[in-house]
Amino acid sequence: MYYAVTIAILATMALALARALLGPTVYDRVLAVNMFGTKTVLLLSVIAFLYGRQDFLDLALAYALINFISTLAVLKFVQDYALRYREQDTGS
Amino acid sequence: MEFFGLYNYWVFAVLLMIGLYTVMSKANLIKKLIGMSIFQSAVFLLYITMDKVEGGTAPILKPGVDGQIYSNPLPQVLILTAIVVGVATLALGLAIVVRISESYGTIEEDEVREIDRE
Amino acid sequence: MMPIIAQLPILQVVVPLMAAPLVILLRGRNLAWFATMAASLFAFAISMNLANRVREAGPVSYEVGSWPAPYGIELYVDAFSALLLIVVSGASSFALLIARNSLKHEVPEDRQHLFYTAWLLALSGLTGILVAGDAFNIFVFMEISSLATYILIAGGKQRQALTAVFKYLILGTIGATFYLIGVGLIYMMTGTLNLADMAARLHNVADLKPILVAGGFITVGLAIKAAIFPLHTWLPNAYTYAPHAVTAFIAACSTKVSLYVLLRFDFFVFQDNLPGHVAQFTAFLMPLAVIAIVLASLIALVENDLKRLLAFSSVAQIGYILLGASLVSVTGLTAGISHMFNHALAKGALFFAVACLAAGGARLSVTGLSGAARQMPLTMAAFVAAGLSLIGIPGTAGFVSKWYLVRACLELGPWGALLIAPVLVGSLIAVLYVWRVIESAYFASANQSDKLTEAPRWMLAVLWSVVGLNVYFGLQPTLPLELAASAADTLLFPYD
Amino acid sequence: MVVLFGLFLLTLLVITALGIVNADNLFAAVMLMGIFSLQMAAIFFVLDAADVALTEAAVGAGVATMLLLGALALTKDKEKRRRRRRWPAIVIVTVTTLMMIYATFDMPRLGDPQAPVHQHVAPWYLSETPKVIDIPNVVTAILASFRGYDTLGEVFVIFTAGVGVMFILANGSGNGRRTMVPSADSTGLRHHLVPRVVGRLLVPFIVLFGLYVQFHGEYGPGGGFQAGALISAGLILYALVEGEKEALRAIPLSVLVGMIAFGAFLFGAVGVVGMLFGGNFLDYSVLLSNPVAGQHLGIMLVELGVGITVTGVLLTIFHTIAARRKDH
Amino acid sequence: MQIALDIASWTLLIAGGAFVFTGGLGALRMPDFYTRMHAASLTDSLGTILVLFGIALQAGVSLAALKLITITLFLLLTSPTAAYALANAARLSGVNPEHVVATNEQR
Repeated sequence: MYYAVTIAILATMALALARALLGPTVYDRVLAVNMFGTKTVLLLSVIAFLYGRQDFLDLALAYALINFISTLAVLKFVQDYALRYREQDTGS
Repeated sequence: MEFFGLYNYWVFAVLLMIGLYTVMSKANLIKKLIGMSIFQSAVFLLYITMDKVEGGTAPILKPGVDGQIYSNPLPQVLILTAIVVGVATLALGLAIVVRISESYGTIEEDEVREIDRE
Repeated sequence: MMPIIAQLPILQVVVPLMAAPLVILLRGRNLAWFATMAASLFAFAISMNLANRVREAGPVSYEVGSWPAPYGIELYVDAFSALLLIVVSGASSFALLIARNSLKHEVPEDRQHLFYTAWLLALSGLTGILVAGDAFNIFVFMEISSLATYILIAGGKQRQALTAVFKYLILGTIGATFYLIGVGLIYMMTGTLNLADMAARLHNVADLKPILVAGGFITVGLAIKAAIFPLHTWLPNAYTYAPHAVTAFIAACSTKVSLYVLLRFDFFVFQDNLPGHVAQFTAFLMPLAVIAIVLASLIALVENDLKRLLAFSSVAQIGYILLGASLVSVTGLTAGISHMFNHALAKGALFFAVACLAAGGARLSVTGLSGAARQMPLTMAAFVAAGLSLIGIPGTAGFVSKWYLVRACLELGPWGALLIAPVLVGSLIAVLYVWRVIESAYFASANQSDKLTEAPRWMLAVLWSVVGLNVYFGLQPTLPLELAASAADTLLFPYD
Repeated sequence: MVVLFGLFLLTLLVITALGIVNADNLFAAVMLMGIFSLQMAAIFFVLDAADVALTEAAVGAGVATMLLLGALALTKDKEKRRRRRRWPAIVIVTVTTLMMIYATFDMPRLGDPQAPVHQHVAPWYLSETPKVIDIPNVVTAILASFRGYDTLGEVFVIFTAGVGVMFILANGSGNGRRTMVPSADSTGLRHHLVPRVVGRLLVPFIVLFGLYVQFHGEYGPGGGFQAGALISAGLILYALVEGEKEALRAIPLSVLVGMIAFGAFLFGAVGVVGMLFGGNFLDYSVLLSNPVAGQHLGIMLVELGVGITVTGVLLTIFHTIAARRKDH
Repeated sequence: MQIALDIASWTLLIAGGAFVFTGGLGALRMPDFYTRMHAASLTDSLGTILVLFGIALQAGVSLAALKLITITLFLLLTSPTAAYALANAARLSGVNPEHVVATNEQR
């Protein structure tokens, strides 16, 4: 059962990556990174159980923390940036 | 499995190439530093791939379990150090880029070079 | 309690290293300088002591943390490392003496304690590389010394220092990472990081591809760090725009330490194991060395900027060292290794002279120096004396190693005589570029606008004492030669 | 099966790296870099390197991203696209890669228990650690004791980076005596109510968790470096929601510099004390009458030193970059 | 009892996996930023809860379960916050639903 969930998570990671690559706005990329982060948390939890090393759930918690902080950092950056330039990112 | 046994090392080689290419061919200094980070990450992958043992688990000993195979802890220690070195280099590089940007008004290598030539 | 004497190899690193966090807390320029100076002199004393011990009793080994060798980290000091330890800690001490005055104008007062902290870190990083007997430990200390050197160079006043240091940072990191890849590949095939253990275990797997590739990566990576000819591109700008005292320090030792690692790896680890070991030297490094000697000297000949001129001369001198090593004979290695010492003396003195010229208000270019000798006779005289040592005039330190180099070439028989040609051509060009400076300073009409004053007495005293050392070691070359010969011997026959 | 997941992640990793190289927009490149690090961390976890995975996540995805963003804020975030001569780069790079791939064919396969790395030194660590150091986390044992000297070097590398960033960027406030002047837009996310409330709520828990990682490092994944990265991330969160000024009031720069120096000094001092007690440098066995207990004490102190220095350096770097004005 | 727990946890896991994947698909396929956010938040909240609870049921009453619940709580706090901040920042900086649709069509 874990395998099925893992595959779903991995597929979602690929989708999030596609969104991050496609853009088009800055916010899409931030969204994609955030989503990728939470999927990593899930992946880690599931694999910790798959490996039978439940003590490694600490890692998942740490990832969740880091993910949240970097999302906020990104937003602060974007906000400062938008205030400064009022430019629209047209993407790649 | 035999076929995939070297896949990690191929990815290592390709990542190394991508990083090196970025460093050499991009003019933007921050992009160069990003390329350098990828380049270093590739090496992390090389070392960490070595540590895996079939059927092993992370080298944090399980109390009271006999006969458990553990993966190799040594490359992990080395890479912990290397990651720190990587982020230290990145921080220093970024500080220099910020100063370059302030005194030249650009972070494109060729524009900087042109300003220097004048 | 273990005798303190047994702890010397680690103290060599730990003294400057532990001084760094203290210096960062010190306020004021003088205090930071004194602490740095004290640590550097302490390191110098330790290195002299170690050199004596090595001369008397052979290589010294030390187990950090008391863990036995392949499991813990081993420190290993032999004649080669002892000689370079003297070079590094000596260069640092003398350059610090100069720095006391010359940095006043270059680094803002409130940042000097950070600068001196970085200096100590660079010093301990370099000594750390030299005493290490463990491949990964070399990488760690290489990074300490490189990062600290970047900081020191970035202390230059002009903004070009920033671009120069960025280039150095990128290339230096690539070099170090290449080295790390090479070490990783060897580790993968042998399972050990200890150099001696590596050499012993490499024998069974030496014909496998990863080892060959590892040899390539390590050579190229360290060649970047050592500024071996086509990979020297970071060096000229870095030397030119760094603060003068820093230029003197790093020109005297930092590339040589990378060269040391390269030679140590090649001879200790690869020599007995790789089939094409000698061929690697004669077919690959020797042509590079010859090209470096001729081409870099020629560039120095047309360079107008004084520090740049000396920087290209350094690239050429690295060529001499490499040429000596690539002969793979005891005499050749003795020549190369003693040239590390002698070139450090000569180039150190020249850059000290540059610092004095700058302190006197001179413009640091060949044309800008016109007539400088009249206002700054003592400085310029020292420059000339150091220049003679760089060229290799008999009676100066530079002569000794070049003489050995020529002898080593002749040992090779008829075609070795061909190799003398670049050595002589290089020296001849050196005469020319030193002459250009002399001509401008002594014989060109003085720049009216330039009001030069003689450099402060303190700086002149330091400068002249180094020039004195150039002469002393030209007449009494026993110490460097003995160590170099012993180093060459251990390099060529490491496990006898 | 899990290894197959690893292969999939590796493929994603390559795609991400290509995306990074190709992105004109540096901000996009930085975002992709964050994803790259997360993937890397997940791969490390799959390959049994729990400690490394934790570090990579905290450092690569967290700290490195913030540093890159901070630098981007002070420079331009668009890369100019131009035609450059790419052939030399492509040739060198292709040759290197082919060389690497050529070398792989003699390498031991992934997970091969007969590989030399699993035969020589590593088994000794695994079998001796329970006897001579007696902590479950072998990685910590090697990191802090067997190869503690490398870790000392590592601490000084990060120390050097802190010194360097201060030296290069400090606007004459390098010694931390004068207070820094935060830029006008450094109020953070103060006017956003929700992040502010949640952020403030979380900071203590993050710091607590960091301390747990610090002191639990002997038993599970973690240790000084990871803890330092986590704690500084928590304090950076505080700076984000409350603004630079408030964060610097809570922990002034001079305290941070003190922390940097103290942590590095503590590590070295433990080693020197070992020497004074008659052992070699960094020999913890002599610290107490019972060698194993001495090892425990030494490892704990050393990890503490690492944690303090790393926290100090990362925060100093963050504040130094954040306090710099764009219009300098 | 054990079987009942297993079935429950499998159901949760499967459902969670399905939600995660659907959300991911939505985040890729939806036409503009706000709709994509909507889809993504589905994976972050519901998908995550289901998966983590599914695992927690397997873990039984243990430290691992406690940690899982902590992670869940934590994600429940942070994901909506991040989503809020993201949408807010996007809105403030002038990303309108229509606007993004327009740029998408231009591309």
